Amino acid sequence: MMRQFPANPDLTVEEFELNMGPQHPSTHGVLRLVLTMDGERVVRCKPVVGYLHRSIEKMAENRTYTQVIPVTDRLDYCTSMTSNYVYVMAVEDLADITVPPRAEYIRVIMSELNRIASHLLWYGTFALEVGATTPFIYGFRDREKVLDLFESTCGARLLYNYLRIGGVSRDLPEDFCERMLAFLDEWEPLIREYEDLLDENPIFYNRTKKVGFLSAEKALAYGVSGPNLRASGMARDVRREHPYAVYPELEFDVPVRTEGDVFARYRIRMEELRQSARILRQCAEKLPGGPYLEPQPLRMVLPEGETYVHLESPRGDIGCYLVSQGTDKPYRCKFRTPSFCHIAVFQHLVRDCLIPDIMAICASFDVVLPETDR
Amino acid sequence: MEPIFEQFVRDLTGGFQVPFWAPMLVSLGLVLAFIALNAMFMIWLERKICGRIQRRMGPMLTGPKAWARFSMWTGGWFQTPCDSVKLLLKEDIIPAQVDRFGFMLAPVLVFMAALAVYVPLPISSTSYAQSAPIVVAVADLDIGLLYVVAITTLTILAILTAGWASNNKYSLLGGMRAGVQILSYEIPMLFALMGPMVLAGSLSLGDLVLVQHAGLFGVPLLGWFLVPSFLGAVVYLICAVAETNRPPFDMPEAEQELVAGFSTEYTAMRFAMFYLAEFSNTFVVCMIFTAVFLGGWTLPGFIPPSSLNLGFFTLPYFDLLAGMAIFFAKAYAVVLLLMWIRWTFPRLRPDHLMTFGWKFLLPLSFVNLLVCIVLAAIQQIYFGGNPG
Amino acid sequence: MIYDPNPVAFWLLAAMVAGCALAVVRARKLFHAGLALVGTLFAVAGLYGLLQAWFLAAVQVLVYAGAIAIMLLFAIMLTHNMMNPDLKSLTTQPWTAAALCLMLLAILLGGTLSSTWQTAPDTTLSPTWTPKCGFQVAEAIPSVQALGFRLLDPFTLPFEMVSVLILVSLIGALVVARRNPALPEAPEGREEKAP
Amino acid sequence: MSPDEFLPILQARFPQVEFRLDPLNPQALIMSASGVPEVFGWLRDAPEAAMQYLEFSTAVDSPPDCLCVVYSLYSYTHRHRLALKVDLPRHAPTIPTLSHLWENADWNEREIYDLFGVFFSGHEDLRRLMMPEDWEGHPLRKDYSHPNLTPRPD
Repeated sequence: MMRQFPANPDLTVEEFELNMGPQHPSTHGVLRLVLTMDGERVVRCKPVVGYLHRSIEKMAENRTYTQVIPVTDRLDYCTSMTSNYVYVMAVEDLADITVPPRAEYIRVIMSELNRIASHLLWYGTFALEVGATTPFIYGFRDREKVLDLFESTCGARLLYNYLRIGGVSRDLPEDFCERMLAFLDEWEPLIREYEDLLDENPIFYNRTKKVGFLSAEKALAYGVSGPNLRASGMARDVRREHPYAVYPELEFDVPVRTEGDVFARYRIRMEELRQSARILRQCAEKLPGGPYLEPQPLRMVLPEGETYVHLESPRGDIGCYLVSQGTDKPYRCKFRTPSFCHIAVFQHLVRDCLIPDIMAICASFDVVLPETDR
Repeated sequence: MEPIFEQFVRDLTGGFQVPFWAPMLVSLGLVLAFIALNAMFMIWLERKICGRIQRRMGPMLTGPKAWARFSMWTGGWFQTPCDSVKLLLKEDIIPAQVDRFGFMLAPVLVFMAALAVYVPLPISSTSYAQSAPIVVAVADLDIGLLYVVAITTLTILAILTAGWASNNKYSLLGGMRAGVQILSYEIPMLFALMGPMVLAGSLSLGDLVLVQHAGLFGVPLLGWFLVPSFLGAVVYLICAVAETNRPPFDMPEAEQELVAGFSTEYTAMRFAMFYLAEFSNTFVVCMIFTAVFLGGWTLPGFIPPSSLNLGFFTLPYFDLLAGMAIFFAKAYAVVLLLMWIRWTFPRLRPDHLMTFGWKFLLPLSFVNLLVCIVLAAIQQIYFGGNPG
Repeated sequence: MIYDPNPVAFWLLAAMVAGCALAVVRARKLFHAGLALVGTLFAVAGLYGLLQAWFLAAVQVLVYAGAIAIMLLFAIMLTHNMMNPDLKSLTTQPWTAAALCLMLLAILLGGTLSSTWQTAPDTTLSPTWTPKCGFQVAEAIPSVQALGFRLLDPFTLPFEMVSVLILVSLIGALVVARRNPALPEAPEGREEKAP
Repeated sequence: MSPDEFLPILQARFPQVEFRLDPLNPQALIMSASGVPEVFGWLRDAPEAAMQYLEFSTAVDSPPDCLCVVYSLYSYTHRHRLALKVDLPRHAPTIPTLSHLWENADWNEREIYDLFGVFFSGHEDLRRLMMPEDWEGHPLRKDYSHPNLTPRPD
């Protein structure tokens, strides 16, 4: 395709198409970006998704309500806990089940720990995308410690299948809170270390500041949520707006920045790490005794009806739209996933950027492809 | 090389006159062996240093188990030899749609450049049976520095060819980036090296070292051009990292952006040649830095005897060996610095790289040149003669 | 001392010069022709080196085989249809070209054969230079020093005039290449303005 | 505002469109297809509704003759949610697109088209999103069958 320079009509440049992905080191899985390039400058970008489509929604229609839980693990392998959570919350909402307070606290502990694990993974890969190798190892090293906590709780390190309808599958191990607090004491000062690796570096500033600017209006129109929306100046957090579980009893701040660029998205997540630690400390203090599960029949039958619940996952606003027709299987189970919206934003954001900017922008949105494709 | 070699053979055989091609062949063999072994060691070292920076061990498993038990620094010694064997044994793939001539030429060219650049590098000197010290180099060229800079341009050519011939958009982008990057950084680099050239009044690397040993204003350590030409040293080091495509200037092969840049389509031995050349060039850069800014094989106020009497045995060529030890110690110190930079910095963006090179480094190198000219003039007027 | 270049090396380099030059003309792909040109220039640098004209050799590599050849390759990469092997050679007047080439050859041969060649190096122009290290340098013509003294002693004025000329042409090129401010600028909004 | 508060306002404003409460979903209103996209435009822009955010849109297939498209709207200003359901004939489901109102609708509608076969008139780029381009059929329909698809044993 030929394009003319407005300043010099005699000069034309030839654009070419560059297929970035589905196999590319930094598209985070199997995202494909069809880029129309003018040299190193992006003229147009079309994201292509669907390479990881496993028809989770179709699978859910053929399983009993309990059997769907392990499938939701596979929605987002970085934060299985919150994917579990949103599904069981939907079922509990339809069946009108009250969860014991201890289970509520355990769920919050798990989702906050998972937020830490997910943000640490994000921190590592994001730094890798802007070319810094060392933060990657730092992020993964500390994520391991969170995974150790998960392993001692539910036996799994990645796909937990821990939450149950009416509670959680098993109680916390006896010394869990001590170990978690020990981890937090050791780890919280390290957040400063993560920031030191990137923050003071002029190369990093140049790579991230004023790159990938997303205005609040565009963010809303594209359905962006979570840290990415908060980086664009909207103080929106489901934990605050529609508090679920025990969040109303907990004190925490919702970090907001107005720049809307890659750097803001990075800073927001760093702040969220601190807030998660704060929430976890309160939970450890307030954790009540009592049962951890309100047992439900194995093949439970839900009354006819439909519901939509959502909660704040590390990536943003994850929702579950559940339709029941009075049988033991969901009639329709739709997951509204944040990454789905975030990938669509790329086509808007990477226009007129350079190739390295694409990497920084893609990484800053923290997309997870299985969640997009479902 | 030639005089030392001839002298050495004469001593050993009692007056045998070597044919004219023998020193060339011997030096070629030595340089080739050095490149291969040194690259292996550097790759291992890089992994260990990187591991240390990232709070992990690096390779620990290959090689005798007992070594790994002894210390972190002895574990995994066999990792790079194993990797080399793996690369040698891998299938050599030439994709169907590439331009075969260019595709096959590029790794040879890049390796040729990496090999040729060793010619004027002085690693030591000896005064064995001579009154004046003989510089040990393949050939201490009169125009050593200029030669080095000239040969590096060949690398651009090779990378450009590789990128273009691979018939892959990522490769082409990588090749183009490399071409632009190396071409632009060559200019501040040359200007940064001009400071020492002016101070020494010579382009020969051997001369540069000897002048540094003599000292500036009569003060020995001041003579290390790192001091009078500090800006030049900084600019040179930055440009050198950029020229060797090492992070944070590894735009041409930026893995996260261009998959593997110009070497995307290369496999097995052809890829190994790029890899080897890259590490070899890195070391060459450090050697040049040592020779030009760090006083080469000399230490201030230290003149090793030409032979060392150990009582039971007289070690000949001691000054040569001591010089080499000093030289490589310094060069490896610079290597460590480069590794430190590599593993802690994010990558630049190509346009920032250009801005940085043209708008910051180039003026800085001019300032450095000016300072050096003033210093050289002072030396000439008040301390008699050219510093050299 | 009269330097005697090694004949084997000379013939090898000469063959490379001729072969690569032939390849420049005969290569089907433009890119290959460009590469062959680099080969020619490089071999010529080798010939200079063989004659101990190190400075000239290095400058040949730096300027011709390096900078100019790479500019040339960049330009070739921008040409359309560069990979098409079916492209016809653009030579439409082969006989005229041959005649011109023969004339050039005759002139060169005439010049070469009729000239009296200075065989001893002229070292009188570098009176202060004393070789310090190694025999290699001592035996060779100190080409850099000689060149430097020539440029800054008898030929200072022409040297400075040439540099002024190059500077002027550089500025001229910038002026010519600058965008006309009367025309609208290309849209360059890298970032969106926040509403 | 809740759906039963929205109902009279919408009915007054769009008399030609049919609205009713959904007995199954307390957050939802059922409306007729003739109201798309005007109702949505009003919901987005009217200050009392201010639904800046299209949370998701999806479909529910209920054979034999109904296919329901569901839109979930959310207002950050008023913190209220409204789901709108539009019943379409299952054999030829066509509905105007909302992609000019919310960029988000673009991909959501492509997904619905892909998995349910709902045709969004006016959509600029209605291609399959999840399934391969040459896929036949719409997998999330209840009567979809594929040779590789076997019922899960109980």
